[in-house]
Amino acid sequence: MEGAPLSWYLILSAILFALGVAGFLFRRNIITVFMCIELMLNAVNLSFIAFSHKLNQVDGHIYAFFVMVVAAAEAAVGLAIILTVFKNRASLAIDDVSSMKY
Amino acid sequence: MNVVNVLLILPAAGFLAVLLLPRSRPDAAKIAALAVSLAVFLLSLSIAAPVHGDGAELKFVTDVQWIASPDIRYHVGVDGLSVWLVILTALLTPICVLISWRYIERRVKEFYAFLLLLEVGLIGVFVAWDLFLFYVFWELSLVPMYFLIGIWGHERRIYAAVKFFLFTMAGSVLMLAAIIYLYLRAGTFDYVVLQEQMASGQLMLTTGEQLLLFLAFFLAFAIKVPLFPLHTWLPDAHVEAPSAGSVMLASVMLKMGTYGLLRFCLPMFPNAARQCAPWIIVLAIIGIIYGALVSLVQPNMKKLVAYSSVSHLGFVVLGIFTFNEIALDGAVYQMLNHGISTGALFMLVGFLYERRHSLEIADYGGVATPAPNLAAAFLITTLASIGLPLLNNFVGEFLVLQGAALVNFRWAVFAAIGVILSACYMLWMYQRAFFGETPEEVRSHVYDLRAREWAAILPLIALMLWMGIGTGAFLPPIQALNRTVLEQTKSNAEFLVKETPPRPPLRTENGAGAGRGLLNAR
Amino acid sequence: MDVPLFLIFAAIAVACGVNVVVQRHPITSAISLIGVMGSLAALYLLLGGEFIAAVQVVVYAGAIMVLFVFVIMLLNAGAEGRSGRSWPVRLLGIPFLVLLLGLLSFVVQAYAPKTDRVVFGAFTSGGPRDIGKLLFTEYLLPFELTSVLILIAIAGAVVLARKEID
Amino acid sequence: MRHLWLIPALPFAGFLLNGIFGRRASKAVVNAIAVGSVALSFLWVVKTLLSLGGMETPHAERYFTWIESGILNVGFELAVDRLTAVMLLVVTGVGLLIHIYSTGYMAHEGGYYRFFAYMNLFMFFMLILVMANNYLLMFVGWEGVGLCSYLLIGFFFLRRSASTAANKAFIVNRIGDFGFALAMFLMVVQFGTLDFAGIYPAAAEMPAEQTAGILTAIALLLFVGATGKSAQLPLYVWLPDAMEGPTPVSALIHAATMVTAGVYMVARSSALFLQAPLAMDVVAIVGLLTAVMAATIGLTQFDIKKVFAYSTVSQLGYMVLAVGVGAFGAGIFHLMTHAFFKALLFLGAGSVIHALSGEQDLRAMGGLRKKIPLTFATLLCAAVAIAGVPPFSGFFSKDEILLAAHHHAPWMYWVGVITAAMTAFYVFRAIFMAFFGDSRGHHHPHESPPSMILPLAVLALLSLAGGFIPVPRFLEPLFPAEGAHHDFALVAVSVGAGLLGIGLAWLFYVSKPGLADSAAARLGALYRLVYNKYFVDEIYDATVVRPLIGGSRAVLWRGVDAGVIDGAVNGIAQRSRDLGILLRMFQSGNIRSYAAWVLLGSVFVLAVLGVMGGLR
Repeated sequence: MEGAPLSWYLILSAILFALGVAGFLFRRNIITVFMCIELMLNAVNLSFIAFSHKLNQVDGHIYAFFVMVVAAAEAAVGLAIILTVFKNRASLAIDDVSSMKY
Repeated sequence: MNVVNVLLILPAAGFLAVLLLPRSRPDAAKIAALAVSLAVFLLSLSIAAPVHGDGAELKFVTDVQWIASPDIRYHVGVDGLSVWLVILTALLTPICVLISWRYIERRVKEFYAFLLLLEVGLIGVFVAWDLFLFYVFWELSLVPMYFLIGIWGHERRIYAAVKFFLFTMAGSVLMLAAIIYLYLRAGTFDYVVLQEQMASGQLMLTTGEQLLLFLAFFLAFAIKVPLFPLHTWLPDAHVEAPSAGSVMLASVMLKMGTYGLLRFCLPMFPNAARQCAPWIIVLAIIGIIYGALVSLVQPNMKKLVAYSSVSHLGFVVLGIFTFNEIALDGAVYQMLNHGISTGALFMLVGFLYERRHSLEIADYGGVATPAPNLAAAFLITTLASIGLPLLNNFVGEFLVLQGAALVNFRWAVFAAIGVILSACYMLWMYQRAFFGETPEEVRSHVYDLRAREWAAILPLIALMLWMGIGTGAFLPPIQALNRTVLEQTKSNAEFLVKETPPRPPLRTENGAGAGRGLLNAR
Repeated sequence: MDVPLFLIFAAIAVACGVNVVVQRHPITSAISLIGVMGSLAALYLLLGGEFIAAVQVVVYAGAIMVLFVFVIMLLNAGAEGRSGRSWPVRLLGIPFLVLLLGLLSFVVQAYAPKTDRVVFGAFTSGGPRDIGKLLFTEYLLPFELTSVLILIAIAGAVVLARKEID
Repeated sequence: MRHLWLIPALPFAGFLLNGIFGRRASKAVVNAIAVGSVALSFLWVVKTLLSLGGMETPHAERYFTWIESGILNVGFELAVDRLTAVMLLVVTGVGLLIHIYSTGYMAHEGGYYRFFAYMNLFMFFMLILVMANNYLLMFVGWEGVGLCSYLLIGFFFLRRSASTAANKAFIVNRIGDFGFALAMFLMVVQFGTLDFAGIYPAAAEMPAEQTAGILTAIALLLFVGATGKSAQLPLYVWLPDAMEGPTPVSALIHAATMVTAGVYMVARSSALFLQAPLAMDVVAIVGLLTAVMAATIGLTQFDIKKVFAYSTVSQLGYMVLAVGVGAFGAGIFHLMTHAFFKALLFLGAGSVIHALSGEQDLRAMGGLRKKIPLTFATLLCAAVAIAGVPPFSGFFSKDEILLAAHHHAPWMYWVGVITAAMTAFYVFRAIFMAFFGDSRGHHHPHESPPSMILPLAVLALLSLAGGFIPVPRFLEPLFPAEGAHHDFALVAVSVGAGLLGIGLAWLFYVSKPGLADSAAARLGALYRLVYNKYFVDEIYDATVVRPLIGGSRAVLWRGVDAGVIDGAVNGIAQRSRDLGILLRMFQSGNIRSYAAWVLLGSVFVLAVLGVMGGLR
């Protein structure tokens, strides 16, 4: 029985995470940025599941499940915030939202 | 139930109750605060008599666990040092309620709530026997005072409040570090246990440790006292604070510093204390003269009184660090005296401010004509403040100077210069504010003392006289405690400073016995 | 059979992931993200996570991403313009990203034993029964807390979005 | 128990009654309380002294412990011996007369009740001072009389000059009290007690090689206190200014009683001073210098009260000289006679001022002899007494002092004689300018009411006959006479000097009125120097007061306080702020910048933990 090495899964997770970070850093549209966060969460989930497999424990799945719940909540609130921001500023550019400093 | 606990719970409950009162009924807040604080005062009187018997023994003790890990205890009790300070706090709070009756017009309910919270913190500081508990109360007292200055102060109140807070915090953080270090070494925050450990040699601090810990504690207390050159927060805080804030600040909060020096610094780190004493005394004497000289040129009454506090508190620090019984007694007595006379001075300045809405001396003049009673009360307080015999401050200053003279005569000489100068600045201010022709603005605004103001000032004036003449009512518990403290400064470390006992009196057989012969020298 | 399946879905995931990042139009990004999630669901299956794979498709790809698409449509978001990036991003972005990836790979290679292989079917307790049992016993409190969290999120979303678009 | 406490307590009760209820009471009630309390006190003094008999040993009563701490135990303890007896009679007797006088003099002034309350309070403290049986209690009286002096000098507080003079008096006295206090501290260091009964025997038994240092220091410090209270060089400056107070105050406090407290204190401490010859010499020289200098200033003043004020300073100098040369009995004797004639001079001057509705300038008087003859007659009695004309009181006491001075050092005698001549001159100059010649003012003088004349008459009698009271002999058990024998030649010289002074005054101000001005013009600079009181006030102002205030303001307050300390604190704050501004650049509000920093951080953590081996 030959399977892919665990490290491949982890490296895939790392690649997806890095892609998410890249999107977060370089994209300007606030919705896209938000989606990149989801991408990062997914990348992390993959690691959880992979480790769960390796350790033969189901807890990793539970964590992934919780991550999804949090992601869902975050999406609901985050998108509502995006709506508000868009209403107030008529813009989706993330650089325009910088007044919450200091 | 233990009265001391009630003294803490009652104002705390009053604080909550006043906060819950409707905002639309400010009078209810005033009356509630007055009732609570008066009740606390009356209750506080009941601790005097038992402690009077033996001031060295800790009375009214409650010792229960508060937090299991780390082992922090709710350990409270009073002895000869704390008893008068607790009563002083309890006395001044209702008086502060009275003098704020008309002075405070905005956010009335919150003001009185903070005043009661301040009382909790201050009483707590004086009764706490667990170092951590002490620290909690120490910081607790800081918060309401910060708001009293920051919300109800004058123009530059934010600056003053922040300055006050930062100065005090800077010191107390070091103290916290020292307390935690002590806990790590001794495994307890309980001060009684700590002292036992030190006395029995179970806890031995190296010289370096002792010095560092002493300095950490000392800095916190010295800022609070305030000792020159850490005093610059005081004039600003006083000038900007509302009248009641100034009174509590000067009368009680500054005593937290001197109390801490005497309660913690001396018994726990006698070695380091004796090592540092000459330097501290130099600072104290500089403070005495410096505070007086700067008072001399202040155009603002509150600033003048504030700098005079620097001068007066210098005497207390001088007395504490001479390690002489007489000076220690004087120092503690002077703490109380300063609380009463300077508190009264700030109150009277507040009365003037209520009338004329100015703190500048130049805006006054001839006040004695429209307000003779106010002038008389101010004069008595002024005289008490400059140390006239038969009034309270004289006893304290005399004992401090006498004790200092027994150890080192030069200290007494320099410190006594402050007594001369105190007459200069106080009387000069009095002359400019109260004597002379009355300008029209003063005549039309200034009226004599009202009944409420009489009620506030009379107890203090009575105390000035009582403490000046009947010292036997106040000194014995203080003496008993000071003897213990002096013993403790000898118990846990070998001497670095050679002890300087007073020379034995050169009495002879035929000359002994008071009052037998007057002039039988010839 | 495992390795080719992994490689196929990994390739799809990476390709879609790249597409999420490089596409200028948010709707394209969203579609690509769904692609990533789908392929991840397949990988979860490979790893024995049947329940999670299902949830991934139903909740993530099905619900959350639909929400995204709704919002994109609602706001009529168009392609984004060229952005002036802030100096830390310009300075740190690419090199550190590469560095991060390199480091992660290095750490994984260094610490994950080469002999560990993912064999389909080796892990069987990823089904709803096992997860449910764990969720309602050991993780009961966190699980209930998530319900509170979601309730709060719903309330928050309602409050935040209520005044909008009128 | 003889209830000695009643003696001070009675005036104190008067003070309380008048102070609290006086404002609503009528003048008659205030008078009754004020005068009555002092009269009762006087009677109690007489009764006590009579019942005590010879007073070979002091009679002491201890009421309660005032301060007890460590080795210190200070009781509230009063005592009477012969010295105290003399002082008690003078204080209550003269005090009573002046109280009676004041009811007339102050009748038209505002704050009537306040005045009498203060006067009673003064009596209380003065009696405490003379009856105290330890130094601390004496210090209570000492400071207390200073307080009352302050209150009474500043009685007309609407006048700025009055309140300034009051402040000056209190503060200058405070400097003296500083010395007194330090002396007390040293006494406790040395003897462990402040009781007279504990200190004096111990001091007397101290071996000579020990006394030189410590006892000299104590004695000199005590004397610093005396220079403040008794207006000696260099602290005399407050007394002339103190004439801003109402005239009865000048008479009671600044002539008869309070200012002599220093002399009393030195006499009381004779056991200490006799062990410190160096201190004694200092005392004598200071007294002599004060006597001469004040007399010269008195020659030139035109304000009638200022003349008498400098005369007081000068006479106090005599008393200090007396105690300095060891003639304590003579000093106390002169203290008593001086209380009579100087109180009379002031009260008489008050009567003149009262008659002229407040005029004090001698140049605006003249020719009053006919208009207020009673006042003139009594003033003349005082003048002959102070001029040392035999057989009036001043002659005896001054003679005792000069003889003792001669015994001590002949040059002191001669300086004293010159001073005596000047004394006679300036007193008679004032008399002649006020009562002889033509009227130079536009006032319509009227004789004073009986309540003022009666005390004048009694005091005149005492001034004339007081010399026959054998005070030195009465005090001999305390202060054995130093073998000064009466030398007729010396007496004759001093009497001659007095007569010469009177004669010169007659020449300058009655027979040849222009002579004084031309003499003053001829002396020019010297005259101006003396007329302006040697510019001592100005010198003090320039060398002490101004540097102190200016230095405090510019250097200490603005410089050290605001500049250095707050500057250091604010400097720290500013540095923190600068750092904050620097760090704030990270806080751009741009979320992607934050993400970049997070990225940086995570790379760092990974590098540390993963690569450098942190995971192991």
